Amino acid sequence: MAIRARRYADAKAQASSNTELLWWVFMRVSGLVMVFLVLGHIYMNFVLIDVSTINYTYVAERLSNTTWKIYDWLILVLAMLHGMNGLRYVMDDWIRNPARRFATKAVVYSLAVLVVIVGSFSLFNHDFSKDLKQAAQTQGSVKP
Amino acid sequence: MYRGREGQWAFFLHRISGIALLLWLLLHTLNISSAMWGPAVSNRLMLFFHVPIFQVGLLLVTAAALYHSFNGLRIIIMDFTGWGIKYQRQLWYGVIALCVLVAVPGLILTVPRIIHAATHGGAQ
Amino acid sequence: MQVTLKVMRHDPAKNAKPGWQTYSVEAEPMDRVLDLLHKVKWYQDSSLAFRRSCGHGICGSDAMVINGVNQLACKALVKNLGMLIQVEPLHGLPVEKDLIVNMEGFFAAYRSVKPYLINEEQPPERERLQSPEDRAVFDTSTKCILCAACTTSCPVFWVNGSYIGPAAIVQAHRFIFDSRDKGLRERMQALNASTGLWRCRTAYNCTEACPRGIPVTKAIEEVKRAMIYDRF
Amino acid sequence: MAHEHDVIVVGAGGSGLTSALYAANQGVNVAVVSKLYPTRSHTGAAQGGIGAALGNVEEDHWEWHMFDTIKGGDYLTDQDAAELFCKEVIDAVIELEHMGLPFDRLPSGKIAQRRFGGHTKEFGKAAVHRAAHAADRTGHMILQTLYQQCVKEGITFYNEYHVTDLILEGGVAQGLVAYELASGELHTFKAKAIVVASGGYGRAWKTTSNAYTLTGDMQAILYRKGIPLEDMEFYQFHPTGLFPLGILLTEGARGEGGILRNGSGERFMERYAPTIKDLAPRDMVARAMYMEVREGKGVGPRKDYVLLDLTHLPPETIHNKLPDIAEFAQIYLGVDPTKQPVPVMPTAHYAMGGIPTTVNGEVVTDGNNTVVKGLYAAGEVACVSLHGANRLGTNSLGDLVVFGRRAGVAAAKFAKDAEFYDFTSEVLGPSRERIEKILNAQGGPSVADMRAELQQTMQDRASVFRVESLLQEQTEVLKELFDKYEKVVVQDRGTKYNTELVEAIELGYLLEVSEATVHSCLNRRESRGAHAREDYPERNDKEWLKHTLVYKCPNRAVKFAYKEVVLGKFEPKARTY
Ligand SMILES: Cc1cc2nc3c(=O)[nH]c(=O)nc-3n(C[C@H](O)[C@H](O)[C@H](O)COP(=O)(O)OP(=O)(O)OC[C@H]3O[C@@H](n4cnc5c(N)ncnc54)[C@H](O)[C@@H]3O)c2cc1C
Ligand code: HEM
Ligand code: SF4
Ligand code: F3S
Ligand code: FES
Repeated sequence: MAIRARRYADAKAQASSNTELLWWVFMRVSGLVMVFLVLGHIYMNFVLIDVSTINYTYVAERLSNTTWKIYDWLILVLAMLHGMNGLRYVMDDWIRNPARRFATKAVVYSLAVLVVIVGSFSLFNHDFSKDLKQAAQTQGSVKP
Repeated sequence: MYRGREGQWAFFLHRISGIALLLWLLLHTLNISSAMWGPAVSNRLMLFFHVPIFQVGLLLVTAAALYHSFNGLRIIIMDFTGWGIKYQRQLWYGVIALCVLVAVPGLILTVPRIIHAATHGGAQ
Repeated sequence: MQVTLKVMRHDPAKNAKPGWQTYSVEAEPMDRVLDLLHKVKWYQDSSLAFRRSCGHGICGSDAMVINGVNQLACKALVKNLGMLIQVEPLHGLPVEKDLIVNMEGFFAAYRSVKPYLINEEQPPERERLQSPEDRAVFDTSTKCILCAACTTSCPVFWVNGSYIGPAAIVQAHRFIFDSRDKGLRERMQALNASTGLWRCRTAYNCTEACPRGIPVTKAIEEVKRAMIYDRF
Repeated sequence: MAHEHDVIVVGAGGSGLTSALYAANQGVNVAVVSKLYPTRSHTGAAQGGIGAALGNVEEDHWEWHMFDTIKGGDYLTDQDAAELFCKEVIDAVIELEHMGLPFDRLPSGKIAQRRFGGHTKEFGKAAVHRAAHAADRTGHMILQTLYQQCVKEGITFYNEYHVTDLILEGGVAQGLVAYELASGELHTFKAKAIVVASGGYGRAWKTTSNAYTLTGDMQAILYRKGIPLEDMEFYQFHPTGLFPLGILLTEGARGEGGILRNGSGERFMERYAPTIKDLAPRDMVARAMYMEVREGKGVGPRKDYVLLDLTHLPPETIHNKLPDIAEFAQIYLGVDPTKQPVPVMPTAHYAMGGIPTTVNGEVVTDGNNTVVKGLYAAGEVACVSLHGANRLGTNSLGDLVVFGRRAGVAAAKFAKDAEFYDFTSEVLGPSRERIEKILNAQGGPSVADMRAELQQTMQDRASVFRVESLLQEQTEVLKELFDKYEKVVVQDRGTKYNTELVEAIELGYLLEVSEATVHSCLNRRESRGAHAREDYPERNDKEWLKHTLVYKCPNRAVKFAYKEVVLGKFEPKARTY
């Protein structure tokens, strides 16, 4: 076949946006912030206490505290955005069939939105202090 | 198989650890959020996740988190400094060393706990 | 001495599946892999197909995977490779026959970055002036011979053939950092696309593979920075 | 498949790309047909520089350059071509800079220049800084820059199409036939004008700086069609080929101060060219090296090479100005030129001769400059004759852009007033027959064996020094090889990338150009420039100040005609340096 060396005439529509650049920067910024959040999270829940002792009470208590609410929500959102964009890279790379890629992305992104919603609800729309009281009444004390 | 060097393996590990973290993040969020449905549901789920195999998995995910964070920092350094690129190999070995450095005390701390939990049928 | 040369062969006309074929070749330590391929082609099995032209690493025809890494066959010496030498076609590009791969996609990516000086101003009567320091900034990227060793060593490119690839980015670097060029914004179109330079995961295989010693990853990172600083 | 373009350029080296670019600028439809991807062309191997009297480092004038070119060419240079060249190459270099070529720079920001063999000031007084360069990859940068401009202009490329025939009816070029490597298909190309720019034929010799693909294709194709080849006896052997591979180490190495030494460490060029010593023209240096070796003053166990000494240069000079050749020595010989001298011997390098053309690139068929309509040639394949009996270093790259441009512009202008000729796919016949004959042959000699024999015998009998008896023998060898070639066989009978078939076809071309060369060598009974006859050691202006035209005749015979040398400003004088 003859090759026509043309001016990059069909510069695709996508080309003129900075989306990719911004995501790239976001990956660094969010990563930087998360280093502290995630390592802190690990430290608190893995080193300070024995993970296998974590149970409802521990969680509920933690989730009643506004500071932790914000801390955890930040991790959730940043990690979700960061991880999902990372996964988008991976899916672009690994799933070469456009139809299949589209379908996978649709499922994955829906799942991600769902998880963020559930997570956010549990953090902000649920009054754990009430639960805790209830639990204390019905079960007596909640063993650590 | 292509005989890539440090950079290639750094990338493969970064990607795999990233995916692992994401997977764990999904499970973890759902797990923790289950508290919304009260202690019964929540504790059952958490107990389920406390079986030893998940505990070992959790160790791996933690290792992944360590590697991904440290290597993430390496990537950021390379992206914004000239020396980061020049010493990328050394930096990677630094990342591995840091991971080991943090992981060893971590393991010393957590492995006995896991064994204890496994042999005593859970923490409760 | 006698070396064993294993070549990944693929004859599209005969059998669909590529497979290894082994030859025993008389060789000197200072022989190039290209010499071995020629010995096979000329005296053992003349159907073996590969590209070559200059024979001394300047035309970029004969990049291939030699003992697991991308090299030019005319620059890879037997003494550095041992008694068993394995040769495969470049990864990530469609194999046409034996060691010959289809280069069209590679050159299309090259063209997409507008690899030519962009400066609409009327040039002066004599040469444009450029200080030796300004000239030095992009010196290494002018060495590129478009051999594709870098692009086809990139793990991202193997799985995602629409990635523009390091070679094209090196070409962009060659112009973006030329003090005479004014085309950064125009080149951004291709570089900024979802198949563009942000796909690079700093795997460094490209840098290791470049037979011209171009610090490819460094060039890529410099282009990334140039684009970010242009935007922020 | 059939294609049509106003102007078709054969070859995508420096000359072909320049022609294409300037033809396209004239507003005609241009295509380039090349058996290699453009950036694989051998122009990319040129190292040292492009000579132009820019005067950036020191005073310089185009007249001085012209004098050097003519004297370097041992007065066989056509002086009209030389004058025009030395003036236009200045603009050409500036234009390359405007296209973006990254020349090395002086602290003032101007293009840097270095000294080069045979380039002098004030008509031979001392070496002059004339070669504009981009490290030691000037050709690479020229090739890349020109290709970049072609990409910008959107010129059509047919890559990996091997031209097998040129359609020439009644003294008019009408089109081409080409074999597509990827598919094994033959294609016809109709053109109003054709520019031939397919490069040299160094592969006729065993030790050569030339690419495996430089096999004299278009010289041979036109020669077979009855078009003469001019000055084929003048083939340049470059003094500093890496021994024993033949890979070139640029003359720029000596331009930067490198010195040739024999077995006893003596700087022997002082004896042969007292004024400019190691920077004497190539023919003289190559002969001097051979003489040293012959007299037993060589180096090595067999005393069969000499040394290029760069060890006294500052290592930074070597690393900054000669990085590639330092690498060649390191890789291919394991020699670090900053510490050890490098083994070198002459290597087959450049064809001064080729398809005869006017200064506008029009191909001519006789001594009266009768033009073939619509056919142009430029670059190493052509003979304008700018280089005369010996080309000066850096004048070839200049030749590519100056005469490439002239040919391109002339072809485009011609095409504007011309019509396409009508021909059918019948023209494929001869090419198809040739290919099928090779593919169907049984039990004959192999391509590799025949080529090895050709290269060895050419090396032994028709290289730096020539003598009647050996040349005569070589004509017989060639006759035998032609006979054998009739039966040459290939193992690969496939259609996709049948590189063995291509090698077989190329071998046929090599035989033709070797024939033209050897007969021309035999015919010229004098020594001039690169043509050194041991039996006729003197230059003989009375009888031989003329260009040779060699024609192919039936039954493996040749005939000769001659063309006047265009004289002018500079009278032929004895050539000493
Ligand atoms: C190692 C080396 C170093 C040199 N250094 C210098 C230097 O420093 N200064 C200087 O002035 N000169 C130098 N020269 C000489 C100069 O580089 C060459 O003479 C010049 O590059 C030739 O250019 P070209 O365009 O004529 O042909 P090339 O660049 O050889 O291109 C030939 C083109 O023709 C095509 N072609 C050939 N046959 C066919 C066919 N049958 N069908 C289709 N296409 C075909 C090829 O694909 C190729 O694209 C050097 C030469 C060599 C070998
Ligand atoms: C803890 C701090 C973290 C840092 C410093 C960090 C850093 C980075 C960086 C810099 C990248 C971009 C890689 C590149 O462009 O080459 C990246 C990619 C990625 N990250 Fe993180 N990250 C962190 C946490 C996480 C978490 C918590 C997740 C999971 C939810 C995650 C998932 C991913 C994924 C999937 C990728 C894509 C990998 C790829 O494309 O190869 N990261 N990370
Ligand atoms: S950057 Fe290096 S490896 Fe890549 S194409 Fe250019 S020369 Fe080849
Ligand atoms: S190997 Fe690929 S990921 Fe980037 S650093 Fe090189 S292009
Ligand atoms: S043959 Fe030219 S690069 Fe190897």
